[in-house]
Amino acid sequence: MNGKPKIGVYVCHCGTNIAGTVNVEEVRDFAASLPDVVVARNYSYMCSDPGQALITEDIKNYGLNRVVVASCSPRMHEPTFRKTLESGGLNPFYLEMANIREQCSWVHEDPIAATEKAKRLLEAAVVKARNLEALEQKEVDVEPSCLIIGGGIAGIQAALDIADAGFKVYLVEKSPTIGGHMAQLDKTFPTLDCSACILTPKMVDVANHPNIELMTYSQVEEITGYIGNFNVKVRKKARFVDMDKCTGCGDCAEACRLAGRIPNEFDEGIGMRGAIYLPFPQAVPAKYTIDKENCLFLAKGKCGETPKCQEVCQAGAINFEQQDEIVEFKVGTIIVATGYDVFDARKKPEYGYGIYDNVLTALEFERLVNASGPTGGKIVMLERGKKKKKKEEEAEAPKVPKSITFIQCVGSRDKSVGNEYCSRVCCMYTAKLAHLVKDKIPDCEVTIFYMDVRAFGKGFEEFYDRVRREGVRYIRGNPSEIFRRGDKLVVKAEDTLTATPLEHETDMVVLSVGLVPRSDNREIIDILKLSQSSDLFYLEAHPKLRPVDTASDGIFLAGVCQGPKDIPDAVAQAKGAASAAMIPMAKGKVKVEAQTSVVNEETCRGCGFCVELCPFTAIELVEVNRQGWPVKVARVNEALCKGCGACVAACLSGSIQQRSFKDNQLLPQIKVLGVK
Amino acid sequence: MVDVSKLRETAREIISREDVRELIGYRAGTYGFRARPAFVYDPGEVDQLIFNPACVNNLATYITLEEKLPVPRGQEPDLRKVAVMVKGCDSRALVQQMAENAYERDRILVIGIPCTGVVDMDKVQARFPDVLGPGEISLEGDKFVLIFDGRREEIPKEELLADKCKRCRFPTPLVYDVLLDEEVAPFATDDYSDVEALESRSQDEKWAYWEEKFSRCIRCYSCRNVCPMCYCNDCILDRLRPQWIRRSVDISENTAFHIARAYHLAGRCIQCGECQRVCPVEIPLMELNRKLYKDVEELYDFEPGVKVDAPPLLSSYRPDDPEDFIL
Amino acid sequence: MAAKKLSKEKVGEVLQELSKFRLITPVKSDDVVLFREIADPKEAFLEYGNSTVPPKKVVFPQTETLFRFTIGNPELREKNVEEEGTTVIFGLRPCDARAMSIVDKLFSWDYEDPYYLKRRELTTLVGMTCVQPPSINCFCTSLQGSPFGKDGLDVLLVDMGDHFLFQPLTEKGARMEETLASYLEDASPGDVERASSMEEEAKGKIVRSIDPQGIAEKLPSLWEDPLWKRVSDACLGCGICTFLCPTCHCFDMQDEVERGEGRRARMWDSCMFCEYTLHASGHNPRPTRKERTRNRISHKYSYYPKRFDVIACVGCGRCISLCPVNIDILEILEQVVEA
Amino acid sequence: MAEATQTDFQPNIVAFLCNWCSYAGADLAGTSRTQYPSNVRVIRVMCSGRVNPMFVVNALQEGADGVLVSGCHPGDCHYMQGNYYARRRFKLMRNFLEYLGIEPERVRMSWVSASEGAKWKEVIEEVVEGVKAVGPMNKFQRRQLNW
Amino acid sequence: MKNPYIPYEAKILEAWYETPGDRCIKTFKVTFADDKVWETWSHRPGQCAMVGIPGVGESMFCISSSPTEKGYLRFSIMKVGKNTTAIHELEAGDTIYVRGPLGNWFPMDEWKGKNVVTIGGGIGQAPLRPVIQYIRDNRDDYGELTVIYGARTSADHCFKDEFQDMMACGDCCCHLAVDVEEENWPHFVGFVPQLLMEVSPSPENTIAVTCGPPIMIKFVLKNLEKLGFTPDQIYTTLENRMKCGIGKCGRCNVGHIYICKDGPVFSYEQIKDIPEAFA
Ligand SMILES: Cc1cc2nc3c(=O)[nH]c(=O)nc-3n(C[C@H](O)[C@H](O)[C@H](O)COP(=O)(O)OP(=O)(O)OC[C@H]3O[C@@H](n4cnc5c(N)ncnc54)[C@H](O)[C@@H]3O)c2cc1C
Ligand SMILES: Cc1cc2nc3c(=O)[nH]c(=O)nc-3n(C[C@H](O)[C@H](O)[C@H](O)COP(=O)(O)OP(=O)(O)OC[C@H]3O[C@@H](n4cnc5c(N)ncnc54)[C@H](O)[C@@H]3O)c2cc1C
Ligand code: SF4
Ligand code: SF4
Ligand code: SF4
Ligand code: SF4
Ligand code: SF4
Ligand code: SF4
Repeated sequence: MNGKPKIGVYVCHCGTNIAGTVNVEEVRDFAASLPDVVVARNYSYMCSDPGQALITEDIKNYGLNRVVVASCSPRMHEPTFRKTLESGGLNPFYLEMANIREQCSWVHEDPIAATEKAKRLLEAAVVKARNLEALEQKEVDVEPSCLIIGGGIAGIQAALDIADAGFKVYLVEKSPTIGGHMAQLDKTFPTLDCSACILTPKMVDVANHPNIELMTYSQVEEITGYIGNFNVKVRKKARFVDMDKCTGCGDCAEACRLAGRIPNEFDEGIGMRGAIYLPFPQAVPAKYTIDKENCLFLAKGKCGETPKCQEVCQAGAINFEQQDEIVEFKVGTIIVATGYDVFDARKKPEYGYGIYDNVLTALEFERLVNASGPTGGKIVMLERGKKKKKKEEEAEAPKVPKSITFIQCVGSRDKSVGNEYCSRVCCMYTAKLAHLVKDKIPDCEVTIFYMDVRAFGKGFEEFYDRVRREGVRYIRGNPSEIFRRGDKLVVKAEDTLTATPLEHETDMVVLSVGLVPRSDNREIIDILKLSQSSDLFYLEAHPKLRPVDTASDGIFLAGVCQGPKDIPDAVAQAKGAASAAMIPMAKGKVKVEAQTSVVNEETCRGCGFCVELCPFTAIELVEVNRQGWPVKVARVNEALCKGCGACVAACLSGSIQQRSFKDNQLLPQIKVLGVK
Repeated sequence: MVDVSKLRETAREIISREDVRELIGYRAGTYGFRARPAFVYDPGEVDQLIFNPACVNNLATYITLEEKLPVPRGQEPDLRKVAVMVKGCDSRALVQQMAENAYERDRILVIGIPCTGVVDMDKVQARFPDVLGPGEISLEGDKFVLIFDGRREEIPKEELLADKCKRCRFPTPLVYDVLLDEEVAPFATDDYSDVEALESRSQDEKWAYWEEKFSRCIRCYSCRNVCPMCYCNDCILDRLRPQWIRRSVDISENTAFHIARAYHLAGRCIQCGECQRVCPVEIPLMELNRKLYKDVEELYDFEPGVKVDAPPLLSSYRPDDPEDFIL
Repeated sequence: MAAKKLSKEKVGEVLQELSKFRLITPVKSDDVVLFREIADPKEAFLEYGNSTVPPKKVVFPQTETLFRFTIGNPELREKNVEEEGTTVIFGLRPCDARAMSIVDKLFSWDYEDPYYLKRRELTTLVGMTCVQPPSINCFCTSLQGSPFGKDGLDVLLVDMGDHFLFQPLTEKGARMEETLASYLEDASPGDVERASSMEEEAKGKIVRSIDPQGIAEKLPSLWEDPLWKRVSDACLGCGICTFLCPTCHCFDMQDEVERGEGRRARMWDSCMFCEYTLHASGHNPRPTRKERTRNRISHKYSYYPKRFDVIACVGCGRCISLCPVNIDILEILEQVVEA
Repeated sequence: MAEATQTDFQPNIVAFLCNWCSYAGADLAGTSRTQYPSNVRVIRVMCSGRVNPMFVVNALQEGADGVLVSGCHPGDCHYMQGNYYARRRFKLMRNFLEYLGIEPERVRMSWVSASEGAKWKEVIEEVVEGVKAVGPMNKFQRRQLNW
Repeated sequence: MKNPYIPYEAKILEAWYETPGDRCIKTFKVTFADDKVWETWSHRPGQCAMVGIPGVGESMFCISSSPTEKGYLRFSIMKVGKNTTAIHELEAGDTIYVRGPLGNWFPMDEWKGKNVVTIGGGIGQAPLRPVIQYIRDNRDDYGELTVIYGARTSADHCFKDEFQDMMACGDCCCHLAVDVEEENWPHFVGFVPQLLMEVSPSPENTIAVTCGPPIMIKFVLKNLEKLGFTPDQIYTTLENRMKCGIGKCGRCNVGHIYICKDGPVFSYEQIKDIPEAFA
């Protein structure tokens, strides 16, 4: 701006909130005495319409080019007064505020001290205002497409919503199929819908949706860019099966020399598969995948004379030459829906998981009760070690447990394993599983050890009641140990309601394991520079007001990756994330932070200290021509910069400056405030 | 000891190369026992080159000190390599400069000199103030041998050895293209006893100590100019808008200047000792640098100038960095 | 004015007497000798070679206020040098005194510099001869100077071993003699003679030299000579050689404001600094150390004598001894002569 | 230093607060009407990472008796890492100033979150007490005397 | 004698922008706060003054008004750095400080009876303006006056109105140029040295005065020589960083010449052999 700073100062009374303690007239007179202040006023409520009108009038009448408002916290009304400036025809960044309410009149009783402090704060605002600069709120175009990472229910729902709204979706799933954990469940609490019945149609929709490009068995490798313009690199891992040719008939899987010999991840290792497999019958896409770690041909180079699968595949879909494929595309927004892992029960050795065959995790039990699971939904006692069961020997019928005991809160609300939080689903899924047991083996004795039952959701309490009425026994107590006595398992605990120690004999123990962040979380953190909350789930931008946003614009969270939740919550959040992601896409443009950093390329020495440190990778070193010499200098990508200013303090030569917080704007403040 | 004929031969080969623009080494000084930087542009000039314990200057400075004249339109800048002779300590400056992207490795050609220690020229001068020279210094075993005016004097090594050498842990260059001699094993360690002694004094004593030193500073900025890490093309000390440090010379500005300079070298100073050596009013600048060096090492396990790909100290962090001082 | 005798034992008392003025003597700060105002005669350190920082800083302080002002008030308040009071510099070396007489010409040429000249007027210089050259790099004798030189001094104290020969040289010197009359004795005639033979002896101890004849005329013709790059390659562009030179007098002017009270001050500057000639446009007429070194030498040995008839160098040798990279003005001058 | 001056002495403390945590925390102290000493004057920055350690030196030179930098707790930085950088910078600066004879009580840093209005009060009280204990800063303030 | 470091307090009577942009030029018309100063004040075309603001600093500018313009001084100042930015913030009614007049001047008396050609570029017109004005105000004392001026674009032209006036009034010959083609520009397109050749003034009894960016000066000097001007017929002004303006602070020297004292006005004859003058 050319010409002289003309500052208008507005001291707000805030009723008596400020004026009750601070002598506002004195502050106003003081303001009027400061250099470059052309008008200083006080008023009962600056933020009111008439208050704002004072400012816009003065801008017109006095030709103000800077405005200082001494009132409440800028966190409160900075946006308000920015708009005021704008409506007065002034760049909104010519505003500076002095916080004389929250940080002055409300915290100091002594009117003299408070008035003195108000003056200093005001003076500091005025000297900063002198050097403020007009900033341009820039806009960037938004690519109308969205990347969704993770194809669990959250990812699926978000994908469908966005695709339905007409935007392109790239859904990247790490495993061979979408569906995530929900696909592993049998029924879902509290309504007892069959999980597959409600999920599989959605999975099919995803596969068939013209706007969705599904990439399973794929991983995001690199993402650069910024909201509206992310460049994504995805690795499609080789499946060694030609997706176009495979008809999903399954002949190969039956023929595989390893059929039934590899624990199926999807079945949590309870069921078995071959080296070529489909995780479960309803998998989407219904295409087989060769697991190259186990496949004899791929791992050892030899599988009989010729690989069996290749021999039997009539479609000729098997292709051992297949390579990973890298695809690149551009998206405007990103939704992360990578879900969770269940707590590793081995971390609580006292419960004997991994030692006793019939100590199961709830997820394993979900597979056991699941009609499409390895036992066809029959709840039977497990013999885990004996994997090489021959088909003929199946005659011997597996035993059915007569009593099943659930232990809740395994790995949740437990400081000793570092998880202080509640996993939110275990109480309910335990009740659900207890119900299923009762449903399938009515005379089975079902006992649940619990700390408290948290049945807070819609229909939860009713469901919990129903299960109790079905004869499920709830014992309040946290078991200390599980050991074997004969062919029984003994749960040692104390009934804390009656304060009696007890040893409870049972056939089978199901551990209601909690939800924990995925063990491979870091991959995505590194790629997207996401932050984690203290529970190590991905951190939302604000716990209440921006629960689906991340600190990075254009990147959103959905599902359990952000924190434990059940399916309805995951879906709700997915829909929220979808709509949040669609806003910039629908607008086609997005405003980027204006108070970004900017490099003086004349003085930058190209040391890259700022580059190294920027949490948002907003700075890069570029080569420029300085008087004929090629030199490296830093350059800020304004769309990426969030305006933290950390780079500014790192730059020795002061070559990078943050707009609105430049050294020449802060140093005068220090000067004023340093004075006694 | 470096064989001078080999040194010159190597230099001749290097400066004869098409892709080498200049070679920076040492030559005899104009009086006393001094040596000084030599700039060689063609093979005919190599015979002036020497190396001996009087070769104190850290020549790495000159790589970043170069003032680039505007290249006339239509002409190409001369981007040929610069060859530079470095001792162990000096080589760390190259490493640190490269860690800070000051230039690419292939822009320099490094002639490494495994170093057995250099003299503190002030101590030599104090003993032999009247020698016009040329005098020669060499190291024989644990004695410096000084030859001048037809005389020969032997002085025990530690009496003339530069302080920095008494603590040097990297006598052999960490980066080089040619090494002029056998590697030298580290012959010293650093216990920071000097820093600790000062640390343990009372606040007022410390301040009195530094006030006396800082009050002498004439703000010639030689300490900055000689520093191989101080290569900002627009140093904040010279900047007017904003003016971080005023040009006026008084205890306030002098102190602020000394804090700024030393702090700017936190995690960057490689302990070559040049700043203290050049200071005409003998301000113990290394005591400032060494305090920071020590803290950086103790708190962050960080040592500048040893790894080219090390992230800058103050542009990195560990979640568990010490925070005992935080309320 | 007749010479007197000042016995060395009496120096303490003399300093005591002089401390009614602003008394400045060499002092030792750690191992560095510099000139400071002293309160106690014991602080004086007279057994020194030469000071690191020349006494020019007394008459031409490194930072000095020109005038003061209050922000918002148009009045400018001129600094009154008179307030500093009568000053005595006791024990400076002849070369440094001579340097002041050289710099006087600059500050009184055309416009008179009121600050410098006033301070000069208020200052009495009591010099001390160099029996031993303070440094191997002294070459005052090449430039019309002498270890016993009188130029610029008001009083010369000739070091006779156990006593000084007190030689008042100017009116101020005579006044000094009056002030100190009670400590002075009559000098023996032999002393005066002995002094002149001592001078010859002292001159003989100076080992470095240059013949300045013709250099002033030759320098401009060597403008494009490759020698400038050669001699300046190693230069760091620091200000040591100029800040510590007793004849260097360049200054910068900057305004400073503290709590609404401001001053315009001047502070030493150096032609060896790259910003020295930098234009606001970014253009720099002396873009590299080559041009700056050429200017430093030319200024001292050609431009200054052209205008003021005297070389702006007294041969104190500081720039040689203190240059961190051994850039040696004598060597440069030799190359100029040879070129 | 005379005892009397120490008790009368009202130190002047310049504080740099990050917008998202500490400034919000200080606001919360206000909303909850928490009373605390008025000696602290706040400069708002977006992140504690913005605070140049030289600001401390500047503030002390200008006349501040103490400086406080406050940011989000580790892991809570709105910009993820800014407070970690600040922590390193100020640790070094504080140690360094102490080495020069500047009492460490004058250079403080705190983590105050948006919900810690009460902690903000405690921090202020502690900082003010600490600075009172070491007395007015008189080591390298810009002195007009020299002019 | 007055302390040469203490400036006079002055008031800005009027201030307006000559050109737009980052490096805009603003003209200030100032008068001394104390009328008595006018009694002792006299300056001549080409002389300069230090203009400044206490608390910021001062810088050298040529007085761009002719002594024939009474009651005020004019300065045309380009915004390039610390002082000039601060000065640009000032407006009519504000206080500013002026120290001068400093330096030497164009020998207007010697030039009496001669033709004068001024060749200026950009802000370089500032020292030429008093020459032109002086001649126009003493029109009968001089021969033909030819004004050649150019800048990058027409918007970058200083003193636009005055050129229009000159073109209309006919007491001189005014030639304007812009570097690159632009719409509705009726005058020359190209660089000033080219325009000079286009105009091709005769060296006969003529003085050429040139001022502008170094590169322009270089070519103008060449072209003037081509046109037959001898070095003593050519005048220019030199500019270097300076602080005191009175030959003490040292930095403005080119060779043994102090620009602030011996200049800024030089005949080409005086400086053609001083290599540093054109550095
Ligand atoms: C035993 C048990 C029973 C439960 N029962 C119920 C119930 O009855 N009712 C109910 O409402 N909730 C229940 N839940 C909770 C329910 O499982 C979750 O709420 C739901 O599955 C969350 O879905 P999601 O999409 O967030 O995560 P997930 O289902 O975990 O899906 C995440 C998907 O992302 C993929 N992925 C992960 N990382 C990457 C990557 N880097 N790149 C690409 N893809 C990646 C994974 O492969 C996976 O497909 C139960 C949970 C458990 C443990
Ligand atoms: C004889 C003479 C006449 C001039 N006439 C005019 C004129 O009429 N109009 C105009 O716009 N400019 C003129 N200039 C140039 C003007 O002096 C500089 O542009 C101005 O000093 C820049 O000051 P700054 O503080 O804005 O720049 P900064 O870069 O912040 O300068 C810092 C300091 O450097 C000095 N400085 C920097 N560049 C120059 C320079 N080119 N010349 C002199 N000192 C400099 C000043 O002392 C200034 O205080 C003239 C210069 C000289 C020597
Ligand atoms: S830290 Fe500063 S100097 Fe270094 S690259 Fe970044 S902007 Fe440039
Ligand atoms: S202000 Fe923060 S986000 Fe912006 S470039 Fe600097 S470090 Fe990165
Ligand atoms: S070299 Fe010494 S005197 Fe010069 S600026 Fe550095 S510390 Fe000060
Ligand atoms: S002191 Fe700092 S800004 Fe100056 S050159 Fe050194 S590192 Fe750069
Ligand atoms: S002292 Fe030496 S290095 Fe420093 S500027 Fe002078 S000549 Fe150059
Ligand atoms: S130029 Fe060197 S020798 Fe001459 S007076 Fe200056 S410092 Fe002394």
